[in-house]
Amino acid sequence: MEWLNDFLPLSLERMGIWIGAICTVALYSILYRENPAYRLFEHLFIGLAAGYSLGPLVGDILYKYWYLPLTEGAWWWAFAVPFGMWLYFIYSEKYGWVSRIVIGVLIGASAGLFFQQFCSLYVPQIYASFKPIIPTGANEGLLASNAINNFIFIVVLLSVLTYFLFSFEQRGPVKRTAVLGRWMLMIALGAIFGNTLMARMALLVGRVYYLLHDWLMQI
Amino acid sequence: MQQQNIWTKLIRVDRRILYLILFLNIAVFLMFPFKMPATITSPARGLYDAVDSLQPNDLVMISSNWSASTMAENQPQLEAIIKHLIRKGARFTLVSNEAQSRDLSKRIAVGVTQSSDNAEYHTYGQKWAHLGFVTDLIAAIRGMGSNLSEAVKQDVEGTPIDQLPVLQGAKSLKDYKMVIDVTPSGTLPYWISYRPPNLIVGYAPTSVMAAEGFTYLDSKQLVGMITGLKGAHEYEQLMGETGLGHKFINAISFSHVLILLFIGLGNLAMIMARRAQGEA
Amino acid sequence: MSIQHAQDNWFVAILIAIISLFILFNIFRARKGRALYIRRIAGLDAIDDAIGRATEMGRPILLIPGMTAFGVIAMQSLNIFKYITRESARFATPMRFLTANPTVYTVAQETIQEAYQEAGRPELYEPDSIRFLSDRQFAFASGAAGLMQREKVAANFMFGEFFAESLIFAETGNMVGAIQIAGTVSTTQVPFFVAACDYTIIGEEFYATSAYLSREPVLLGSLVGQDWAKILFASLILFGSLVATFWGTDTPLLGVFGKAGGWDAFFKGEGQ
Amino acid sequence: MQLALDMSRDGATWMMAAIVVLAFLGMFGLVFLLQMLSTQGRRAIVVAVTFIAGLIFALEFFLPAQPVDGQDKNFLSDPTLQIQNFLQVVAGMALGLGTYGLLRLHLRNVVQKRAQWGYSASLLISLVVMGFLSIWHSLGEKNVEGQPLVATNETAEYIFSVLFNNMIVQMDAAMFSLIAFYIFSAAYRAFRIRSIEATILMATAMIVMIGIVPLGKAISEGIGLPAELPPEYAKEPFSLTAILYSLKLPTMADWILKTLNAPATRAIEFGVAVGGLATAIRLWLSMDRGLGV
Repeated sequence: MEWLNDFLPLSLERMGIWIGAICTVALYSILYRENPAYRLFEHLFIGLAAGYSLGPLVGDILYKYWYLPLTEGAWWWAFAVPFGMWLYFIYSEKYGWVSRIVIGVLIGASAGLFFQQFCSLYVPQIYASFKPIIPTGANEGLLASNAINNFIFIVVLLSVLTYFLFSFEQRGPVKRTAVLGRWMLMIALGAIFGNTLMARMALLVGRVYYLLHDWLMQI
Repeated sequence: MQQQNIWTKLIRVDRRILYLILFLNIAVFLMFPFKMPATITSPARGLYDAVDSLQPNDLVMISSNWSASTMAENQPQLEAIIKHLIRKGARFTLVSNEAQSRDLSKRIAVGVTQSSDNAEYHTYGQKWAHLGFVTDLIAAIRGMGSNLSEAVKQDVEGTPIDQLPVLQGAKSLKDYKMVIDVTPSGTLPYWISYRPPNLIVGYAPTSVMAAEGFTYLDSKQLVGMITGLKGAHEYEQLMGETGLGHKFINAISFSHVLILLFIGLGNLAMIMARRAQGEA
Repeated sequence: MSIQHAQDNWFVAILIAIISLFILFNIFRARKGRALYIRRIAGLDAIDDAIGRATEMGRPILLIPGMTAFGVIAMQSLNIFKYITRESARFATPMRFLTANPTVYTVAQETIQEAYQEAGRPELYEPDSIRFLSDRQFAFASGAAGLMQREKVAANFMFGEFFAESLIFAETGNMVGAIQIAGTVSTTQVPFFVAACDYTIIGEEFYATSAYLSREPVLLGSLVGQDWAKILFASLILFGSLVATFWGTDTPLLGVFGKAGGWDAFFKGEGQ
Repeated sequence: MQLALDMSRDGATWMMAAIVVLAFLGMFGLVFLLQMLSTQGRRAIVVAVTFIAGLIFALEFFLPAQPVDGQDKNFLSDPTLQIQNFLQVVAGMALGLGTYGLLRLHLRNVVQKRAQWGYSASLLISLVVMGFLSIWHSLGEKNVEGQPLVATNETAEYIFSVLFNNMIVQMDAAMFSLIAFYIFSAAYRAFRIRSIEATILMATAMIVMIGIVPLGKAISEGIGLPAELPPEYAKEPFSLTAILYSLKLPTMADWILKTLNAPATRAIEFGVAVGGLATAIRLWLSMDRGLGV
């Protein structure tokens, strides 16, 4: 019965592992059906997570980005908190519109930042799509097979782009290209699905390993 | 009334039976491991070569943004990369965009550096440091790009940035050679968009994020990538090490087979049930 | 190299200017009363059916923008949810709105309330039906899954940016027999929605949704401008690939179109 | 409370406290002034602040910049960084609002003893306990001139770490791994030869699924396909060995990912980029009807 002694939550470390295992099993129970154990741990989870977020809010945001600059003499930072608190007027019928000023600033900023994202993230991909599609003398070392792949690359890219045209009726060759685009889209989605599977299985493997190795000490 | 033959039953199989089969499948393969070699993919080699060509004391930023839920994938990756950096004698700093990841990645870095033969890494702050948790990654990258000590202020242990031995002579991200993003979420575009231009970018995503990585590999905005647990497994093989990656790969392989099997079975059932219906 | 300012390749500024012109010009045209066409988007027509079914069954509909951070995408989701809420309010079908982002939560309070007002049923608006559960991905997912199971939602609308948790929503919804319509810009999550939902709105269709549903001239005009922009993209890629084929991929001219530093390299002969 | 503690350390910071109080009074006084505006005036203000906020970031990007400390900067670069930090604080206030909403809902459940109120009570208790410990922990980590900002307590730290590492972290991982089960049931149900599209989706998924695991390589080589690309590949890309090599499951999976998935994903991204840009422009110029005043 040595195993039982090791297994039972008789030390702080074992207790921690037991807690983790109970949490895991309780949440897994939703696979069978919704039940009181799942419900309890779901509520605990949300409560703990919501409580936890307050720490970084106070310690990292309010202290680091508000209090520290203030102590360094940047007095205008004093306005950040009351300005943010204008959001709280949202519950007031009379003053509710004031919160829209804050929301407006947030919207404006995210819209303004989008320009840089657009330019640095997406525009270079236009350049990256310039591919030689026939092996000519202009590109040294370009194999016929590479050229075929490049050609397919361009065809797929353009056909999927065609599928995403909305503002006119798709007829004739455009329609056929769009259908091809839709099929290519399905290939891409299938590939993502197949490629993702591994990550998800890895997570489950990690969890099963925790249950079997850390908790039950069987492997 | 058509009798419930085996095929119609199979089509409408209770999903809980599927769940149980999957669970058992993984448990069995974890309990009885055997060895299977990995194919080295070109993105993995790209990252390995990039790290391998670092000079001693080159500075590398590791952006570690994962939490316990993707531990199975990101931990083997981070461990492999840190081991490699130590082997090259490079200096490195970590930064986290996830509060939880700060503690986790520090714990792992401490573990790996402590168990290495290179004594230089045993003291925190000497060859490596953790710069802590940043809430807004865009602001942090832009800030660190112009002035490290202003943007981060202090490291995870509260030491002011300019007093850290590891960062002597480094004023901003510009003085780094490379950034490696170990991540389960969409943080890569931010590094690509807002980093100083001289920094090369390596990527260690979970398998699911890898699909997005190919676009950047193709456009050379990424120097290399290791994909999830499989990538960590490849990286371990390139380094000639054996780590956690080896243990998990079989259970995963055969869960894939199981799913393929059931997709086949489901289709067979559908065809047979249709045929039976046609006959009736 | 990356593009941090427009000067890293002035082409980006020109491109943005052209696309903005396309969009603004077409919005202007649409406002002048020009009728604009929009192709059918399967799935969006099903929204009304889904609401109708929820009404018949007397069960709530569920709106999830997921983990969408506050910004351009979130505003688009809220626009779509506003439409759905307005329709459901007409039949007094209860709704739940679950978000993992506190700022989205704040703005949603306003938007949803407005939707009820526009539907002429302001008395039906209930602040508690809009819920912020947690900003933690899987705490949020556990809460959403629990709520779906307990309230047996009849229709499940997921619009916004999604991450791994997408399948938890979609499979749980499938389990309780909800009609599910999802729309997302997160390419990596589309396959899971396709597998588990009745209809899936993919990529830019997400941005076309509000135009499709509301048929507002501004949105329709904008959509035409977006089409012009895509045609411009396609033409550039074709042109660039031909140049790459016959003059080589290293031709400096190609760098102008999006390579950081490519503009100066071509026009000033720098950086070569 | 924390603020007051620090104040006593340094008398000069009384000044700061005064500034903060003034800022609060000023900002809330401003609300009453703004309240006097007509509906049109209110709308104009919202439109204007939205436009200005966007303009600052847009100009920072579009205006020429000069290298400063190795980083290209213009006169707006540093201010935009400050503004982003400022907006983080503002967005942080929204978290307060979200937490308040959560508290209100569950407090009401408990007070009115609604059905299942026990669960709400457990949520409230865990929220309050964890919130308190988390703030304590977070402030205890910070230090000022070598002194911790707040004295930490060992027991409290221990409870915090149990709640965090043994509960939150474990439940995160448990929920995340549930997806593996769901992916199985979804694939089983959805991947059927029903239509051309469904079949394409299924076939690609199956090839990639098996091609990316080591087993795919083992199977392909088991049926006699070559392990390596022949060295003369560059000269004869269509030799028999090369063709056989390309029939291997890992090669096919890789080819699908690079030659079919990558351009399709890129096309989706282009669409998303253009759609996002259009939405950004409309929001910036307040052209969307979504948020009128």
